[in-house]
Amino acid sequence: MSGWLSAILYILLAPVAGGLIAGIDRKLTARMQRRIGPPIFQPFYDLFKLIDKENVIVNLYQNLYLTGFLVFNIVAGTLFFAGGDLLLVIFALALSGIFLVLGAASATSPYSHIGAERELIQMMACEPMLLIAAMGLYLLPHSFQVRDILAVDKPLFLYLPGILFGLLYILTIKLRKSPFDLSTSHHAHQEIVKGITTEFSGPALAVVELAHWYETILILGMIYLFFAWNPWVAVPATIGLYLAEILVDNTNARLTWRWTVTSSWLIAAVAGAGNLIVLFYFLKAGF
Amino acid sequence: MSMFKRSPWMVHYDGASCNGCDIEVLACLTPRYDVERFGVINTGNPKHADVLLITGYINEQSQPVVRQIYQQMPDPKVVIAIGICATSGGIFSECYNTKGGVDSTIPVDVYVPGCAARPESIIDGVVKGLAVLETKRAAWRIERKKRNRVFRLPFFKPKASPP
Amino acid sequence: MSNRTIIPFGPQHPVLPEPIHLDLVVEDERVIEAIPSFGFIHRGLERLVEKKDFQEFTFVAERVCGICSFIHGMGYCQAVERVMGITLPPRADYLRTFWAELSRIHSHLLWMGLVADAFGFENLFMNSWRIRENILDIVEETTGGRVIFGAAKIGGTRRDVTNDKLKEIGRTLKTIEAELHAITDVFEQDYSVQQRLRGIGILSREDAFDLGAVGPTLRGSGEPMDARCEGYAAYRDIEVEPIVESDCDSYARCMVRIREIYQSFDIIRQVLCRMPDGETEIKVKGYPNGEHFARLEQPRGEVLYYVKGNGTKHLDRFRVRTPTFANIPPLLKMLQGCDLPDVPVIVLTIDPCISCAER
Amino acid sequence: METPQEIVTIASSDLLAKVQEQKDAGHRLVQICATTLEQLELSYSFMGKEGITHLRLLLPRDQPSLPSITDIYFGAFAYENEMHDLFGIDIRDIRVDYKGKFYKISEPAPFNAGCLIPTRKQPS
Repeated sequence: MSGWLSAILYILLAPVAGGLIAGIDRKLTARMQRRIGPPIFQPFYDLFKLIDKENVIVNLYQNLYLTGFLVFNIVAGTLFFAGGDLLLVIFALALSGIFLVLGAASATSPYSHIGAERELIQMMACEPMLLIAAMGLYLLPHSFQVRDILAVDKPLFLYLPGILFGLLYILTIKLRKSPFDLSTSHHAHQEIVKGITTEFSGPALAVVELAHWYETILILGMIYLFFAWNPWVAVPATIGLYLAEILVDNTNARLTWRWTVTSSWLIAAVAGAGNLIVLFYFLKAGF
Repeated sequence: MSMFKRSPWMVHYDGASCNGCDIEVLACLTPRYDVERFGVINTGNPKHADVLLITGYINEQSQPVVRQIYQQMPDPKVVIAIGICATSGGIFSECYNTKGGVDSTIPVDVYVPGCAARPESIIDGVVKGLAVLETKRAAWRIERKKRNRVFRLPFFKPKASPP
Repeated sequence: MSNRTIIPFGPQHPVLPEPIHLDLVVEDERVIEAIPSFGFIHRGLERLVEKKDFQEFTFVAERVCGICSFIHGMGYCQAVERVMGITLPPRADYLRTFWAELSRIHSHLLWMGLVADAFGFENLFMNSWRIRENILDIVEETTGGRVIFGAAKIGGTRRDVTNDKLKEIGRTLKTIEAELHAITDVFEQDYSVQQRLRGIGILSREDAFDLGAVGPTLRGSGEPMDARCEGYAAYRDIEVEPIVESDCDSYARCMVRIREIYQSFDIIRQVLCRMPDGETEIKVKGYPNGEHFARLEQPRGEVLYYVKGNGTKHLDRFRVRTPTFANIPPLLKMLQGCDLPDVPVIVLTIDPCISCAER
Repeated sequence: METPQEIVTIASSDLLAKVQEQKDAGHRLVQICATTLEQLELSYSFMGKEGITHLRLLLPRDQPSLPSITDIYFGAFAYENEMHDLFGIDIRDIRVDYKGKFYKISEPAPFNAGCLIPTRKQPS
């Protein structure tokens, strides 16, 4: 019962929390660049303005795909916060990504196409690590159910340090932060303009933003799982790791997609799979 | 209340200027002036922008480009001409390749004087432009209501893309 | 797998504030061919010599480009002065050198910001421009303008700076230089920056020389050529060693510019030490009659001014061969076979100033 | 030290041979410039270690024509396209020929056809 309650709370509150996080993110980034920065509520202003604007769409399917992107993001998050199957969550997340790619690819702009290609490459870079993370989380409770993982009375991050590291690495990709803001970036000073979102305008862009906020909360929830045995540790740890992401964003140049794929697979293979194998034998030995 | 005042996204195009105003437009983004305080983002993508900043005058080659950028921007939108060249051609008005200021090609809402325009005056111009944006939004909403009486989610309302 | 697309790069593009259009023929993400088109900001200001007299034209010459505006004005004046046989008072020469080096620092800082922006390092962009503002403060204090200085005139300079002010500027520059180290260290050492610059946009020494590259593009390929060695203005008293890097890639060109900033600080220090007292301008009589090619070093490279006078107040011809124009053929060479994400980086390493190139 | 400069007048028919000489001497192309007088006056500037040489040649203002030097100096294509667009000089066989699209200008050959210079009073 409490699972459904938290799922409903997620659907209602995730946009608020996600927007606030985005606002704090922008403010902190500005302060790191020695600027004053926008107000914390700036993302909401942007969102409401975008909804208010004229909706210039390039073809009819675009809206369908974008709705799919938003809906499957919410589905993934709802499943997660309802304590559902972690594998299903990851697949729903991947599906939502595919919808975004389809939306961008349905436009005619070459920037949008390249953005879509790069988004696919990024997903390809992320997926192995996400699956390894799911397997790692399975090992202790012997269940993919999020509620069972939450119930584990052990500090998971001590058992899964490699996997946590790998997850944080791909988190940078998922949050579209430097050095991996390949397909689109917060500020459009890159060679493919706004990349995947180049052709979306007005309300359509607002939907993309909203979906990103849902996604952010879901990803933060995943990190929370690693510290879930003690909420007093988990909340500060999650916030701390997010701040670390902002710091990384501000101290790195954008790298190329080759580098992204190679490095994230290497980390998935070494840190993720290595951790998995060690833990497996460790548990088999009866600790 | 609308949020246009709080979140004007801009796109910048260099018509045919000497670069002086362009780098001052960029300087507005940087820590000393920091227009992001007012929610301004330099999107670089006309489809996301509300405010079009144009520096320099218009010549044969840049005319279609400016026109296209203007058409790509979704309503409501504001055009701000930065610097004296964008206003009238300035020192280059006697050159053979001049079409005149930006208003020879697209309607301009705010003119920012100066050669080169200082970042302070550019920010001032953008703020003036926001008031115009607000009136344009009101007019545009009335027109939109007339166009579709039936209530539909704005998100599902298709509209042909400009050529 | 070949998936050829043509990507229109520009004229309105967030990476380059200026309009240049490149049709990039791309296979996956590799650039097969890059076809540039120009003329978006062609103003034809060289023909304004018909309408403005040769003294007024200094203002037009300054507006060839807003980034290296002072050196344009100075170069035009220098060419006319040579035609008319005018020798400047030494203080004017020193003041011109002072401003020229300030504009070199500000231009290089601007470039550092833009290139950081091109490879997605927003923080570096912001901080480079933050320091650039301090340089612009000095410029504004001494000339009254921020980007268009308006300080050069035929026969000297429009303004004088008091010696007290110059001393104070010397102190300010010291603090700016100290602050600058934090930023240039990032360029020199940061791993992700190196990833994006090293081995990108290779231009061999032979190619650079043959295709007529100038400035840091040429010196980054190991060719020591610096027009300041000509000894115009105060450079006749100040030794300038051309800064050369031999790696031939974007990183080398970046390093050339960074080392040039420090060299400029050094030159300014010497200028301030040796600043002679006296007049800053002399009266100009008569009209230019004759022709001269003046050669100067801009932040972007060597620039040539050609002035032909006919003894009236209007010149027959004014021509400026700007460094960006000379760097276009090498740019095409570098763009062939690069990756799409590297295109903005490579375009920026020649420090393109399109309004210079098209005039 | 200031680089010495000299102006060498040549006939327009020897252009390619003279340019080839410069290339063989290891000089680099610095610039090409045209000036409208009663005739078009072209300067090809080359720079070597010993100094700058300007090859000077004259062309008629009416239908001027020249061979391209891009086979010798590839980098000349930008200057030659520029001269074609601004001065209306028909330059044959440029390697990268923009065919008059280098600058899109509202009037053709503004530096030649519309130029005021020859009508201006010449000094006595």
